[in-house]
Amino acid sequence: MSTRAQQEQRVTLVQASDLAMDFDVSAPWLNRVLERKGRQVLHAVDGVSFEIARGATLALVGESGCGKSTVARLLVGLYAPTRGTVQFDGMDAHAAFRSADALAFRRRIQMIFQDPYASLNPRWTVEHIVAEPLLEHGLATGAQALRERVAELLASVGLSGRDMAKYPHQFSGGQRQRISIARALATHPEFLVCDEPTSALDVSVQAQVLNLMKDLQRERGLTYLFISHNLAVVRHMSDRIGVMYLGRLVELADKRTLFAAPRHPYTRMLIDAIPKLRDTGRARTPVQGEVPNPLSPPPGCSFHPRCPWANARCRSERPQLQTLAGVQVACHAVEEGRV
Amino acid sequence: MAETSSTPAAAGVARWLDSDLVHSFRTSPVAVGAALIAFVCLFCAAFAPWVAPHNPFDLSTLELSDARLPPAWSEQGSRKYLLGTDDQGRDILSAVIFGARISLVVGLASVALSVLVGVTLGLVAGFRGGWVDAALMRLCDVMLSFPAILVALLIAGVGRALFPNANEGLAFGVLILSISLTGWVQYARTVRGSTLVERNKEYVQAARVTGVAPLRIMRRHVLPNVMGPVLVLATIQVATAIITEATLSFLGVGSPPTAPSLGTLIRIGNNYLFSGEWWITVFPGAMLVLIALSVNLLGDWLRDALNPRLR
Amino acid sequence: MSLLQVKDLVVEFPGRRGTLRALDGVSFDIAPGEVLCVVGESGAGKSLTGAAIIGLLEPPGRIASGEIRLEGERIDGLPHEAMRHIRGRKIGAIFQDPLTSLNPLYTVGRQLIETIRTHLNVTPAQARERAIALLRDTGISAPEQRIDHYPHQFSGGMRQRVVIALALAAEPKLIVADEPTTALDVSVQAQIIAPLKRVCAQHGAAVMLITHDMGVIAETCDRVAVMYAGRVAEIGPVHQVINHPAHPYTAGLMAAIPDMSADVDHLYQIEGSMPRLDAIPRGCAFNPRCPRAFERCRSERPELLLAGATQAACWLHADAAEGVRA
Amino acid sequence: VTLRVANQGDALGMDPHSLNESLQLSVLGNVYEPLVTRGRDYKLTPALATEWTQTSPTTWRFKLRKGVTFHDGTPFTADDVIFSYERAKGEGSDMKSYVGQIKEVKRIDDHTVDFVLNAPFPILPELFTQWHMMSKKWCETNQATRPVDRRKGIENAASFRANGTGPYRLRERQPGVRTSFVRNGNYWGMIDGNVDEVIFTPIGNDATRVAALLSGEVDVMEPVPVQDVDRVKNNPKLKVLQGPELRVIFLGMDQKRDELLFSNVKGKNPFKDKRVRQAFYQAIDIEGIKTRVMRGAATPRATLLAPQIRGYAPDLEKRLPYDVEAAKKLMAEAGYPNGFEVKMNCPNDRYVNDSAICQAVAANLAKINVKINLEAETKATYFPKILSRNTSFYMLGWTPSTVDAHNVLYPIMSTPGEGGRGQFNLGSYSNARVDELTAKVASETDDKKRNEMIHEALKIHQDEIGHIPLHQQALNWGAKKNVELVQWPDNGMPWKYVVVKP
Amino acid sequence: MLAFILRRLIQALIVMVSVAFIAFLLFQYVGDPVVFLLGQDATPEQIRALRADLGLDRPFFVQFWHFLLNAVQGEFGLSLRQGAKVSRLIAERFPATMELALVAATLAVLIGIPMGVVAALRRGSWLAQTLMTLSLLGVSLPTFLIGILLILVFSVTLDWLPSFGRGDTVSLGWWSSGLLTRDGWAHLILPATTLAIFQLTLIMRLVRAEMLEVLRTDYIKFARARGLSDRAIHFGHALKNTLVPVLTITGLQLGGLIAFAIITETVFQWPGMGLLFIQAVGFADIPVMAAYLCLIALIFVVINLIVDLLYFAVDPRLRSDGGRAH
Ligand SMILES: Nc1ncnc2c1ncn2[C@@H]1O[C@H](COP(=O)(O)OP(=O)(O)OP(=O)(O)O)[C@@H](O)[C@H]1O
Ligand SMILES: Nc1ncnc2c1ncn2[C@@H]1O[C@H](COP(=O)(O)OP(=O)(O)OP(=O)(O)O)[C@@H](O)[C@H]1O
Ligand SMILES: [Mg+2]
Ligand SMILES: [Mg+2]
Ligand code: NI
Repeated sequence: MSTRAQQEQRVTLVQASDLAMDFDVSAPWLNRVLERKGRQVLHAVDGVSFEIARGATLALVGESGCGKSTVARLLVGLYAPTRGTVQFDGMDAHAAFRSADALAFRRRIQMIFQDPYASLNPRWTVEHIVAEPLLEHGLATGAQALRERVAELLASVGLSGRDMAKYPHQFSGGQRQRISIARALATHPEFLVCDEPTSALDVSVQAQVLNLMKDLQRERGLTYLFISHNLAVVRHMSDRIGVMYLGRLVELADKRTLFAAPRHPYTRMLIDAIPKLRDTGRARTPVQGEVPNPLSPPPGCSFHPRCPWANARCRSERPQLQTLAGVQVACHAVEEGRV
Repeated sequence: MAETSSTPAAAGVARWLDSDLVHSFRTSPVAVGAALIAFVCLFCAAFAPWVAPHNPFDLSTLELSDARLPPAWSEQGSRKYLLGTDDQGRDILSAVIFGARISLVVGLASVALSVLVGVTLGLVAGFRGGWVDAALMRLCDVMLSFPAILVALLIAGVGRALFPNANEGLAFGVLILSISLTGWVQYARTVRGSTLVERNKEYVQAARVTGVAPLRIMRRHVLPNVMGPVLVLATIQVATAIITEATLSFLGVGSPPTAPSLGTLIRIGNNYLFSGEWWITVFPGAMLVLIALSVNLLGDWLRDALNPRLR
Repeated sequence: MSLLQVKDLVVEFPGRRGTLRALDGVSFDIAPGEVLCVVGESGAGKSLTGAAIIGLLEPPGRIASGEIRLEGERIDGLPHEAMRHIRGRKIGAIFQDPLTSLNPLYTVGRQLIETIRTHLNVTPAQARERAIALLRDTGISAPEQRIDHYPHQFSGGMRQRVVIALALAAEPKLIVADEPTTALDVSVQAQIIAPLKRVCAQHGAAVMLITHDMGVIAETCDRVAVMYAGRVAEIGPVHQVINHPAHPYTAGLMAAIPDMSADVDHLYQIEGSMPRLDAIPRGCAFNPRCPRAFERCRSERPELLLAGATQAACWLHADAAEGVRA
Repeated sequence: VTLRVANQGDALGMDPHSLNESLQLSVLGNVYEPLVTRGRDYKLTPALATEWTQTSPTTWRFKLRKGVTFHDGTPFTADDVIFSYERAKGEGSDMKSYVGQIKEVKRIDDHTVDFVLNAPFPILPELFTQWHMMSKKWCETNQATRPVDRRKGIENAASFRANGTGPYRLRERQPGVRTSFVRNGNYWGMIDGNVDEVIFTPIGNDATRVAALLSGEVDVMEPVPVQDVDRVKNNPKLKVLQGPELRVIFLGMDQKRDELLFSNVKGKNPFKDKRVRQAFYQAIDIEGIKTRVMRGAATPRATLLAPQIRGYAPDLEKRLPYDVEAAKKLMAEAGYPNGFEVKMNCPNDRYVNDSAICQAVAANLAKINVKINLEAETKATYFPKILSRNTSFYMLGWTPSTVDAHNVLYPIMSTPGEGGRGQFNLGSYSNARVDELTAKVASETDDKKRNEMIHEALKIHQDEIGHIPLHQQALNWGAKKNVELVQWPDNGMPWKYVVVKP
Repeated sequence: MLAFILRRLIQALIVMVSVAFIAFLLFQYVGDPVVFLLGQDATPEQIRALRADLGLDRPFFVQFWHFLLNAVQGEFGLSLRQGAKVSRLIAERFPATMELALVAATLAVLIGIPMGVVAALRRGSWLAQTLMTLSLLGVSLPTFLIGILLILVFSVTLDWLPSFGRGDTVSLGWWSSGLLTRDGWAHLILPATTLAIFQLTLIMRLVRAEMLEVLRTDYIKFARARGLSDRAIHFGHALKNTLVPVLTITGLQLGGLIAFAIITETVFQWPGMGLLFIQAVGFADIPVMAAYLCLIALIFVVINLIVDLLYFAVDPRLRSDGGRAH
């Protein structure tokens, strides 16, 4: 481990403790009374704790619907958590979002959204889209300066300044994603939440974007929460990786450790499912079984219906995230040494 | 880009002239035609005293003996009155021009007001949700049950009770208010529906993360994306408002009979359809159709032009 | 004989400020039962190629020249009705987003049966049988019940499988799949690609698979086409292209893939970006970014040239291919 | 033979005592009958009473017709008269003014009654023409002894059904839609006409009503809008019956307040100056209004009385001439050489072309520099407003329901005061002598003296220009050529005289 | 579902009470019924007595309270003008208005939707442009003028159709229907057309706008890619998806039709509620106005309820448990 990382790991920028987000998806009051149903709550995120050091990257991986985006939204203040707190630079982030100088605070945290098309206003030209944060935070004065800055930002993500007058629908998927990255970078944030920023990009552009992000991290000490399905990308980008399953963290480890020795059965399945580039034509093992319904998660360890090592305890008792041999993992089997 | 133009203003104009909107306008004959008609209507209405051959609102110039003359080209017609006269001896041509003035003001103002109120409330209801939404929607239900006629009577009654010495200005205020009071509901509902969809889209969330204030998000992001149906309704509503104005004037709420609006002219002329004095209603009617057509065609064009995906 | 032949395909967007040439002389062919993957920079024209083949270019886009042949018959410029019979029957399509590809108001069964009955002369009962079989083939459990469910009752991965079933409904000879797994996570991705491949093999259908995911390419394709700026830069057997790329752009692409087994601080990246379609440089479109460009690259446009087992549009192989034009 | 009649409005109820409104009384006059009625020529004729004599200044004896039965078969007797009196006088009745002079009704025998009055009242038989007889027994069995009971919100059978003695009986009633009547086979008298069935339909919209006549869907309709008279006349199958109506249209001015409510003249009331009133009068082009606005369907008048009214004074029928110059001079003399501004209130759906008349007046007055702010509105809001005297200058039309001059002198020309005096004198014109004469006219039994007093009062009012009379409007009925009708000046349509020729 | 309906009914109640409240609050300004109730010879004492009789001298909230108490028992009092029970008057008029509005709505929907579809599919064509422009005539001419013109042409000049009233009706219990007789239909044609013209334009334009949106969605593109027939795509897939927003507006408009009917009913002397109402306004007949307004409020709420239930029928996504029900 490099000394730089060591130094920085001591300064925690973002700390989530026992973060939880419930969505009330219950039927309206009268229906519940008449149909004798209780409230229905979807625990999209259920007690997630982690910290990210300044200048470091935490990656979140996991199946679709496991709550990654929800964590991201909690961090940028789009949702107010049902439970738990987010500390940003020592401050309670959600208090700060509501405080008087929320704007100044917002500027420090930005997000790149999952869907490159939906996250761009279809009626705005790219120039407007990218200029909005600049204007909002007063980062550029004068029309000329603004246009130059926008052009600069576009260039930094590999787009031409001459594309400014076009509308989002006139770009390819990858180009759109770059526009949304340009927008996120406009305010020089310290912490960037990236929700699958490269899923729609081809590898060369992906490389550009990832390199860009890394460069920014190096130059400005940017901190990332990085969400991706692509484990190769995750491995390249992150320092630490959290694996989520049905709203909970099941494993949180240093990336090398995680890839070298995945502990949790789900992590193992995930890594097995990665397509191998160099041996073409070989079918990989897909993850078995269907994702359980998040509204009625299985009792005990929520992974047990798909887990080959599940036993009676797994079916009844919910495992807690514990540090086992330097890795945080929530699994009875690992704890008992069965795997 | 900068080197082609000398001053920033000229550059601005040049860029504007080169913009897609202007271009699509220039290439659409329908839009140009409609704009031309609209312009002529607006011009005539705005400069009515100079354009019209007579001043039909100046009672002292009316001659009862000239009442109900047919258009100039028919046998009994008089050169003095190109399109004939009505039952009071008003020159129809001038009356149409002056009447259009009133109708345009009332029509445009009431639609503008109801769009303003309706869109705002709809946006707020859709964006805030919860009890604000529920309350506003119930308010809509309540408002829907009141026909414009009744609302006008009520408002006029209240207005008169509060300001017994009211002048015409108030009368117009009452008109505009009562037409928009029943008109805004449609906009509110439509906008609310679309807003519910739009507010969950990621571009809105992106703006929130950027720190854009909710009001600004509503205005700059959500609004343009929900305006499509609003434009359809609004352009149609201009004509309806003009007609409603006529009905209300009849009830004694709006413009006095000595200063008839287009709608009033049509309504009065309507009484003379059977007796053969068709010109009293046909010319104002044609004017109204012309105004409605041009507004609607412009609206159609604008809606399509403002939607970048249709270009 | 090849199943699909695309020759010198040119697609243009007439616009206010001149015509935009989005595809410029794309040629390739696909053999029956073959899986051809298409990769390339985003905006290179992959989706357009697919759209042109199924005849669904969105106006004002149009095929300006070139030909597309299916089983030897020209299908570009076919009248609307004739093309409709080819779509679905001969060529199936799968789009990127499983959420929006299905009509939310109809059950998947209805959509399947409708498609089957449009193209095949069967009774409703037979069509339903077939629909159930298709769902089962694509790996949906309990298809008898699932067939009467609405799209929103399925998970993303299952929905994408339904889309595959729909594309296969009338046993087309060719399937054009435009980024069918981009919206899905790795574990589900595997659940999609495997049945797609299996079912195509069973039905003997060829596949044109557009994707960014090199892993998928590696495990699925027979041949790969690499596109750049509206042209095919390289085309050849998957092994060859991945391991011994002949075109410098392909080489860059391969190098840019993050490696699972090695730690690098910086990924390899091709400097610069793809030129805008209205400002493609003279000669080889890639020349401003190419580390190995020389004089000829800047003046003369290369055609596809034989380069070992693959063909590449690069003057580097001019000598090797001397006169042997593909 | 079926007669299809269309009218602007509908009879609001079938109860003859519930509403003193001309259309309702006109329709019900075919079903119910009063003691005294009017004949073809609008002269008084016996109806349910065969003769009447004044036995003392305050007592009248009426002999009732024998052998008359109600539609339900019960015979008509003195008890029914007494009952009808009680009913018309009692709570919920709108006919109190017709029986208000009566102190007591005495039953002499089955077919004779005495009416004892509070004071001498010479025109009692005239009042009786609008007071219809109802059956005591029927009302009692149908719980209709009161016209309406609004407080309890209970419906009254008599508003939907009818049981009179008249030539037609009610068959079916759909309020506001159609009401049909059939000939009474047991009618006591002669039915001159040949109509067996009458279908009465209200059609509110003028154009629709005309269209219904033009397309032959109705046989008779009224009123024909004046602008459509020619069109109907020109139709070979149709004709227009025109006749004078009792109503006179006039303008009133606020002559009481020291400052007008709605004017730019402050600190004084220009209408208190007779010169101003005369200037207004002379500035109005009454002929122009007659020919252009009314298309000839009006007769200009110089007093507020129509010639058909008892007490009419033909020698006062001379209007001040229309003379703009004179009017201007008068204005200058009065101190308004540049005119002034005043608001005029006007209904727009009450009288024939009311709003158009007001506009013409406004245009006329503009020539003497008076700027009129015309406020024309629907009757629903117009009447409450002017009746509360919130007006400076207004239009009104008046039909004396008793067809007697007193009914004009008392509500319109007298100083507003107790009871109904001056109730419709909305500008509060006031002259002590007129008040005095009006009081005397009420009880004077000598016709000649009475007429002289009326004449004097009218003259004073005319000289002082208490109101500005305009014209008497005309009745316009449209009918098929083959229908012969009797048209009463109070707009009554007695169906028993209607003959439909094949 | 039951709960949903119940909730709506509670809301309806609140709405109706507020409507009545506002109405009462303002009625004192619309005119004075007493003036019309008494003849011109009535004395001021009589007027005062009647005023007290009617309770008009009491403070408005006392009046309102009495109204509410009665309304709860289904009693709206006596019409001041007609002396008849308001509930009966309205019940007599209700069928006429409903039949008129329903026929007009059906007409507007049956003609408006296909015209909207055509205008969308042929966007920019001559036919579409003409349709769009012609339809504007319908909204720019006042209803009363259209009505009179129709009468002038079809009744007076051509003598084809009757000009006023409802014609023969058949009683079905308390409902009197004109739809079962030839004469009834003949009387219905002109007013229904007059009433429908405005709605037709609106529906047509809405359908066009929505259709244009839907035609660009992925599932339409996918349906095309499956080679479905144009009919199936346009009317099966696209139209059904435009239905949801169109339903909302059409529903609202149906309520609007009933309100709009006031003018049409006046012109054609159609014995419906609108005519009753406008007469009531002319005489300041407060009980009738109050009852009418409450009924209109109820109708709007019921229509909204039906529209929402139709949503459930049309859009399966709303049916799912725990989904975003209302
Ligand atoms: N606003 C909401 N209301 C109700 N449920 C929600 C809401 N947002 C998310 N959810 C639910 O919360 C769970 C987690 O969703 P989330 O979007 O965080 O998943 P994800 O891990 O980002 O998935 P993906 O990889 O598909 O983006 C899902 O089951 C989702 O259905
Ligand atoms: N309607 C259009 N008008 C103008 N240009 C268009 C239009 N649609 C696509 N293009 C252009 O055509 C080019 C090819 O687009 P295409 O969608 O085929 O790219 P792609 O290779 O599929 O990219 P991605 O991998 O990002 O999906 C792009 O540069 C795009 O800007
Ligand atoms: Mg997500
Ligand atoms: Mg693509
Ligand atoms: Ni290190």
